[in-house]
This record gives sequence, structure tokens and C-alpha cells, in this order.
Amino acid sequence: MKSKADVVVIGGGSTGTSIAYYLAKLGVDVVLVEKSYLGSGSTFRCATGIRQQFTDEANIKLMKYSVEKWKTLSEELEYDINFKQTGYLFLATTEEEVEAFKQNIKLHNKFGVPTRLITPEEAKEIVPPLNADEFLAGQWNPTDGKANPFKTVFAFARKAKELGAEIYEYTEVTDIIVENNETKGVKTNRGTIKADAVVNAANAWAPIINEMAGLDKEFIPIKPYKHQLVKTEPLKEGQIEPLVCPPAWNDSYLLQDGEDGGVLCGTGLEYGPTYDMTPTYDFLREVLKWATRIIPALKYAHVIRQWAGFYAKTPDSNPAIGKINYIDGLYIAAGFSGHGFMMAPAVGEAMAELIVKGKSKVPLDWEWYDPHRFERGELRSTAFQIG
Amino acid sequence: MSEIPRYLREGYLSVEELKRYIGLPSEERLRQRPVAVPECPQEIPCTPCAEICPTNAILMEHPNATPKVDYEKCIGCSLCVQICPGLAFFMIHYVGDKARVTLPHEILPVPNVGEEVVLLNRVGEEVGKGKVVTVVPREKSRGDTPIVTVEVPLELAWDVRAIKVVRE
Amino acid sequence: MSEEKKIIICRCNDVTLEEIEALIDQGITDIETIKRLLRIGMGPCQGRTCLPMVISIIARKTGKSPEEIKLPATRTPVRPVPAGVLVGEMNEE
Amino acid sequence: MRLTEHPILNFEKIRKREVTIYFEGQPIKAYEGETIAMALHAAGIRTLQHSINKHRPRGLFCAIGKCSSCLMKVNGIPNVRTCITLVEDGMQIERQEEKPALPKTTKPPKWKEPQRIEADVVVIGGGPAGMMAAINASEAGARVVLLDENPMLGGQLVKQTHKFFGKREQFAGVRGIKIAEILQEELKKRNVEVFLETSAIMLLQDGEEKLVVGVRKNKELIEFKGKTVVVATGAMERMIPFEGNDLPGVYGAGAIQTLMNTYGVKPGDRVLIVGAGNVGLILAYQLYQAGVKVEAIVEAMPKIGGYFVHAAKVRRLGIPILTRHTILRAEGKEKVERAVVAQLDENWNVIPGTEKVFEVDVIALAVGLRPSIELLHQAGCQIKYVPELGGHVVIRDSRMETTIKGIFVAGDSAGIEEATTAMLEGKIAGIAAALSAGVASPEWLKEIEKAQKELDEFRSGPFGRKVLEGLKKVVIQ
Repeated sequence: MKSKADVVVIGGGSTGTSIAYYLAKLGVDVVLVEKSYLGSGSTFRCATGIRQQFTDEANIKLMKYSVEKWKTLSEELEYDINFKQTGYLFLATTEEEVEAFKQNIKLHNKFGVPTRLITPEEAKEIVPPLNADEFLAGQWNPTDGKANPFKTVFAFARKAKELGAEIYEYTEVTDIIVENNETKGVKTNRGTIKADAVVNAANAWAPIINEMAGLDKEFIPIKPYKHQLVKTEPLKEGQIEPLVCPPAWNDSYLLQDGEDGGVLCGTGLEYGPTYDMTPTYDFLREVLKWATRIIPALKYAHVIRQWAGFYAKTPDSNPAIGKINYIDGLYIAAGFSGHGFMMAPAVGEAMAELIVKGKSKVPLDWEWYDPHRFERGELRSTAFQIG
Repeated sequence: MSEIPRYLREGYLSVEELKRYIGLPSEERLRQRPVAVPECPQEIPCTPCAEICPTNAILMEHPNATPKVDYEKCIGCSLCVQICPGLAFFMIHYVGDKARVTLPHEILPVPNVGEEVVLLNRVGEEVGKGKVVTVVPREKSRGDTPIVTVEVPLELAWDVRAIKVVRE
Repeated sequence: MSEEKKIIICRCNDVTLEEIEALIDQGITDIETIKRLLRIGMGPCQGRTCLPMVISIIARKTGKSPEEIKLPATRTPVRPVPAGVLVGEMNEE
Repeated sequence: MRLTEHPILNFEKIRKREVTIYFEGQPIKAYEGETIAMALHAAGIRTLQHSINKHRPRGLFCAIGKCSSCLMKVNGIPNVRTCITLVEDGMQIERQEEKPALPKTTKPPKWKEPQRIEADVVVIGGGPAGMMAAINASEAGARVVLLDENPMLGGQLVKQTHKFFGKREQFAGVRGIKIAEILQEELKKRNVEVFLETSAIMLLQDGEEKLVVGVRKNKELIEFKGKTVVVATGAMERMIPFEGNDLPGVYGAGAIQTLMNTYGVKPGDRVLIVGAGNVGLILAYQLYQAGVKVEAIVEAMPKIGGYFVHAAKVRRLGIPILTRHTILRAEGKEKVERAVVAQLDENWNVIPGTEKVFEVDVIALAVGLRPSIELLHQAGCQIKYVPELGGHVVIRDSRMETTIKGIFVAGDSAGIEEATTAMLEGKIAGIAAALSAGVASPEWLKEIEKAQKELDEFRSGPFGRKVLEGLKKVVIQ
């Protein structure tokens, strides 16, 4: 294990491995440490969705850029991460929602995201088994999509190592070395790594890492909330390709896994804050109540698996991305509240450039995601969240 | 590896091993009346033979021990042959220049008394024909296993352990 | 590798011994990563048939003993169940 | 082809009313009481599906609902486990050649609160261990409910036509199928509520008690609430890697016993058995009894693995046992037509040039069983890999309680052994579960000690040594 590097990235999820890759690409000597196996935190538990349909400028612009990167990521990483632009379809059940959709669409189009309002009949063409009679209209953007989280993390890590990065799994950070308000490195269960910069990409565990650096746990109040998913047996592709979500139905959503066609179903039933990851029986029944109302034919599909994962949520459900002013060399990219995977390519590039050059051309609104906003009591509008 | 007994490599006891591990009754005893000979050389947890023997001729120090038959005490009633879960008990009786072998037969068809059947040796080779002397049908057998006594040439008394019933 | 030469380890997703060994040769020896990249144990039988074999392949290839290789989590439902049954009544046509 | 006469079994009670099912539109004769896969097999249909990625033909493997090889479309519903789904008159059965599309429908299911069954002790698995647990727990004063995912109780017992070993009070000298009947009678005498065709899909803590979520006939959700739970879910055939091991015609030995001994369906004409442990040897004898030719038994070890007496039974019927041999590959178009075996040297390497070909249509794998611990693992019980006990097993105490208070284990799911030990462990677990549920008086502890002594005695011979080694690694005081 190396004992010295330019930058140590803590956390081996999609955010951490993306940052490590982009740093290595800029010629930085980077070491990534992950306390379990890569992706074991939230990435390997997520619902694989990637969307630009938010309700605020910062997230829309960041995600528009991120989707552009997703489109070429397989080429860039020389590994097929199976990104598909199969779209997101939000569905309205009330007139008020239709009005809200129209506002969203105006905002999306303003920033070049081609969302449009569609009729239930059009929605049924896009998703043949849809229970279209229950809906008044659809907010449809065909350029949203999905990708394979396992392959994405593996591809980022593989390319980073190719470019000289070191990645250590089952290596847990036990302390952050800070001398006169400057990061000097990290201590782990397998030894110490000296470094000038430390990036906290630990998502749900980010507050614990902050505490190790001498900051108050509530300085960036990220709380882990248990969200869950169920999955059906593999089904024929082309039936529910887009992510379909009627927000009014407790933020329930479903989509076919881009890899084997099994249908992933989620709903807004949330537990926490808690680090416990045990799936619950209540969720299993609740999520399927909604899923089979959205797609009645799903009642015949066999459910084969259920698991839980974190939404590492901040009070306004927007992540904390940027420098920690109190400690020179300490950076953070965490608290993604269920959006980490989709943002990873853009956030990775932005953070790498921030660390190396102090600024980045990535359209990331550093003010919006400022980690210090919480201590100033300046919350952003809540990021549009589902599931 | 070499200390694995031959019968555990081959899956059957040779007559020589039968003599060495089990021990045979005297010719005199074999002439008196049928006597039970256990082809059960391995220590396994199994006691029905000892439990069923009406004259306590089958000794077992503990439930895993191999059965030792006191050939003098054995009255040749064949209950042990009927009950044995491993179908490993046989009865032998020398009569003139023939030997009568009593063996379990859980195969269809069950032969009739007087029927001529094909004699099989320990590896299933046909070694001749023999007449069926007695049959204990399934319903009358204490272990729900039909018991057949067949007449074999004296020199095959320790080879024939199965029969095949062939009917046109 | 002719089509015939394939030794199937995971029957649900047709993952072969050759594919698993190739990944291990690339240095991927963690069962959780191998399972996700090759989609082993993610089908209707949830790894009942294949995971013990995968563990012994990893043990043989890496020298680790099977005790050291953690069995991936067993998730509910432990048998496939039609979604409608979990909701309540299938409400047939 | 259905067996009509058999030296030990009679199949009348299975073959109730004759019905007709349709396979790819063709009518097929079947009997109520048979499962779909058994009826198809009797009609000579071996290939039940083609795998979704490489379109390889697949047929029956485990026949007890634990693998995924028999999934077919039944009455329009995809991925039904046809090996444990009973036939119904007029059923439409279709092969799945690719990932199934969702059937057409517009009606969502109706939300309904599931039926809830309350009991002191919930027993999951109705084999020898489960039935003994239920009998003894109820004897000790507990209200007991028993569920099993197969259409009949008895677990492996109903396929074991041979007489059992052990001592008289352990049913020695009695055939497995008879023991199953005896235990079922005992269950009926005590009002133990039995739920067949009911799979346990979740085992959860529910406040102070346990909740077992069950699914009956793949149609109905049932919640079983109990103070304590005994998991006796048995075992599953191990699969071994060899070329063509997924061809239809490669079966777990248990699957052939299910076909032949439970449903009276002839498995095939010529069989190669892999593995000379008790299961492989007993299966060879059972095949001979059913009039099926066993070409050979191959065993990688240099000696017989099972009881010698089982080997002698088959050798004297002319069935060869090739020790130091293994299977290299199964060959055939769409189903098994040949098996290629080869000899092994001391360090288990194939000796070139010793290949032998057997013309067989059935390959039976009897290479060992693996404990089924899904429910225990899912519930959070601590597990450990113990090769002497067949693989991953749960840590437990001498009264079969796992590391989760109130969850007990018994039989092959605790570690691969004999039906005799499964019954003794069932008795211990059943009584301990009743005690832990606070419904049994302490003098029942004597019964537990008696059973523990019988277990120790049963395991005191050479065959018990390996198990005792394994138990040292998992039994905590």
C-alpha cells in the first residue's frame, strides 16, 4: 500500500471512482480508499436512472452536462457501461399536476432539455402495458436514461488504475490528519497515506469523515435514509424501458433494468435516519400495490429480490460539493439524496478540475451546492426527488 | 491411501475377505440347519438384526459395532435376513452336494417355489441356474422384504448372493 | 472456445466457468464484484445452484479458503412470488 | 412412460382422476396429484425451456422447486415452477424460448390483508426433521402450524424405499415412505395445522415474536405469527462443473427419486450415476427395482463413500462402481445422449487416454447435498462454511437454537446427515422451541437430553466422525 499521494479520495462509489478517474486523467497521483468493496455503499443499490428533469436551474444544467458525458463514457473508459437514453415519463393524475408539468417543461426547454407534454395515448405507445386511463398527461423527456451501476464503477476504477491511480478496497479510514488547518493525509486500518488533499466522497458516512477532520458532525447535516427496491424476474425488453413515475402516487416509480429486463420498482416509503439496511415486508407490499396499479400486467411477474440502499439526504436534498474553507485541502462531494449515480460523471470532472486548477468549466453551480450553505442557514429549493 | 480395504475399493466382499473379517461357520454347523452369515464388515449405526434375533445369537457391543453371529446359538429362522436394512444378511445350509442360500429379493418378479432362476455372483455375473426351495413373500416377511432360498452347487455356496428371474 | 466447450456455472444467466476464470485472471477476486459484473446468482434461483461453485472456483484460483469468501446476502423473497399475490388478490380477468 | 408395477411402491394414491393438459397446444394425459413437469416427463418431454441468454435447452434438475430449470409459461403466466405445481384439467403449458413478455391485462390486483395464522411454534419444512419438530412441540403443549412448499409431507422420506438404519426406536428396519406415513399419522393425532404447497418467503422479527410470510399455491399470501420458529428446510443437490452439465437429462439424484418413487414416472432407459455416496448407491438399487438399466456409478474418491452394504447390493446385480473416476462431459443434441468419463490419478488429475463413453439418456448427480439456509441467512442468523456438514450452515447451540433468539434449525438445513439424525434434531428443536415459547414445562428438558444422547450414540461410529468434526465448528454452548 502506498504511503504518499497527491490526493486521497475516501469512498469507492460512483462519485469517488469518477473523481479518482478524472484526477488521474489530469496526471494527479491519486489513491482511493473504500472500506468495503467498490460500490457497496449506495451505487450498487440504486435504481440505475439518469434524469435531467429537475425543478431548479442548477440541477437541470448539471444533469444536462452529465448526460452529455454519459453518452460518450463507454468510449472514454473503453468499457461498455450500457448507458441507454430510454427516457423518463412523469404522469399527472390531477389538473394541478398538469399545470405544474407545464411549468417544469418551460424551465427544462429553457436550458435545452427537450421535455414535452404528452397525452395518455402517446404515453401508452411509449409504455405499452401502461394503465393509461388513470392519467391525464405525461411529462416526457426521451433524452433521460439509465446505465449499469456495476459496470460504471468498475470502468471508472479500471481506467483510473490504468492512468496510475491506486484503489484499495476493504481499507477503512480511521482518522484525517490535520495540522494547522491543513490536511496532511489519512490514517486507515492498513496504514497511513500522506496527501495534500483529501476528498470526502463517503456519502452517507460523510459526517463521520468530517468529524475525523475536527469538524462538527452537523456542519454538513447529511442523514442516511433507508430507501428500498424490488426487482422481478428477467422480462422481454421494450415493455417498460423508460422510468415511469406518477409523483402523486407516493413518488412510486418503475423501469426495466437495462441489463436483463427485470422490472425495478420503488416508492416513497422511507425509513430513517438509520444506517440499518434490512429490507422490510411493509415496503415489499406497498411498492407492488403502486407498481401493479401503474402497470397492471406486472401482477403476473414474479418478484425475485428486494434490497435497501441510502438516500444520504441533506435538508434541501441537494448535495454538498466543493471546498471546506476551514481546512485547506479538504474537499467534499456527498449527500446526493438519491442522485449521486446520475451526477457522477459531471461531479467527478468538476471536482478534479477544482482540486487541480481551483476552478472548473463544468456547468456546476458551486454556490448552489456550497457545503457551507447549511451553517449559514441558506437552504436551496428542495431538489425534485422520487422513490 | 493404501490402507483402504479392498472391499471398499471394489464394493463387494471377496470370499477370502468374508473369511478374514466375518468368519464362516464350521462345515458341521452348515450341515445341521441353515445358519445366518452377516456380510456387514463396516461399523455403521444399525441394530435391527441384533434386536430381532429370537435367540440373541447376534452380538453387538454398541449400536455402531459390526454384528457377530454365534453360529451355535443361531437357529436359522431368517428374521435377520428379513429385517436387515442393508440386505446384508444371508443364510447358508449344506444339503448333500448342494447348498441352500437364503437371500433378500426386493426385485420383481418374485419367483415361485420350484421355479428355476439364474444365479448371480457377487459382481452380478451369471454363474448357473438353481431351483427355488422356499419363498417368504413380502407380506409375511418381518422386514417387508421377500426372502428366497435357492439351491446352488456346493462350491458356489459363498459366491451366489443374488438371483435373476427370467420368464419367457 | 467452441460453443460446445462451455461449462455453465450460473444456469439462470448462462455464465460460464471460462468467463469467471477470465475475470479472476484480470485481478477481480471479490465475489460481490464478480457476481455483479457477470450477473451470477441474480436470476430466479438467486444463486442457490451456482454460488457454491463460484466460491470454490475463487478459492481454487486465488488460494483463499472457502471460509474466507463471504456468501453474498440472501434477499427476500427467498422464492419467486407473483407481484399480484404480494398485493393481495390477483383479480383475474 | 409411467411405472405400473413396482416391488415396493404403488402409485394409485398419486394417480387420482385422469386429466388432460396441453403442451404447446398438444393434449397430454396426466393425473390429478401429479405435477406438470412429471406429467410432461411421462409423455417423453425432456426440454422444458431454452435459457434466456444463450438459448441452451434446459430440463428438470432438482424437481423440488429450488433451482430455475423447470420454469415454463402456464395459462399465460410466465416462469412458473412446473416441478412443484400440480396439474389442473385444461392447463395450457408453453416453453419459454426467450425472456417472457408481460401477459395482456388491464386489471390491477386488489389490495387485501392476508390471512393471519397465530401459533406458538411455526415449523417451516415438513420432512422428517420438520414433522418430528411439530409432533414434539405439540406434544410439549405448543400450538403448532407446519408449512411445506411441496404438494405432500415427508420431504426426502417419501422417496426413500429402502429400510432405515439406526435403532428400533429410531424407526430402524422401516422403509422411508412408511416412516413418512407414520409421522403424518402422528401429526394428525395432534391438531397441528398443516399448510401444503406453501413456500415461506420471509422470516422476520415482529416485536417480541416472529413473522413467517408464506405463499400458498403461488396464489395466496398468508402470514404465520409465532413465538418461535423451527426452520427445517432440508437440502439441495450440489451441481458440479462439467461440460454439458445443463443439458436436459442431467438431474440431481433427488429429482430422479421424485420422478420415479414419488410420481412413478420412468426417468429414462440407461443411467450413469455420478457419486458413490449413500444417495448414489441407493439410487442405483432403486433404478434397478424400477427396471431402469444403470450403466455405472463413477466416484472420484478411491473408495465407496456411502455404507458398504449399499454398494454390495448393487454390485451383485451387475452394476459396476468405478472409483477414481469422474465425469468429463455430457453430450447430446437438446438432451443427454452420451456421458464421457475418465480415470483420475492420486492428485485428482484426469489421466489422458482413459476416456470412456457411456450411451445414456440420464445422468444422475449424487455428489453431495448442500444445506438450504436461505431463510436462516435472510433472517440474520450467523453462518459459517463447514465442509464436513455440506457447506454453509448456521451457528447454533446444543438445543438447535441459532444466533437469533427464537429461531431454531433441524435436519439437513442444519448440516447434511441422515434422516435418523434429522428426526432426532427435529425432536430437540421442537421441544426447545416450545420451551422458548413458554408453553412447555421444564421436565421436557429430559426428553431433549435423551435425544441428544441418542444423537451422540448414532454419531459415535466412523461415519459420525466427519460430522462430529463439523459440529465442533458450529455448536456453541
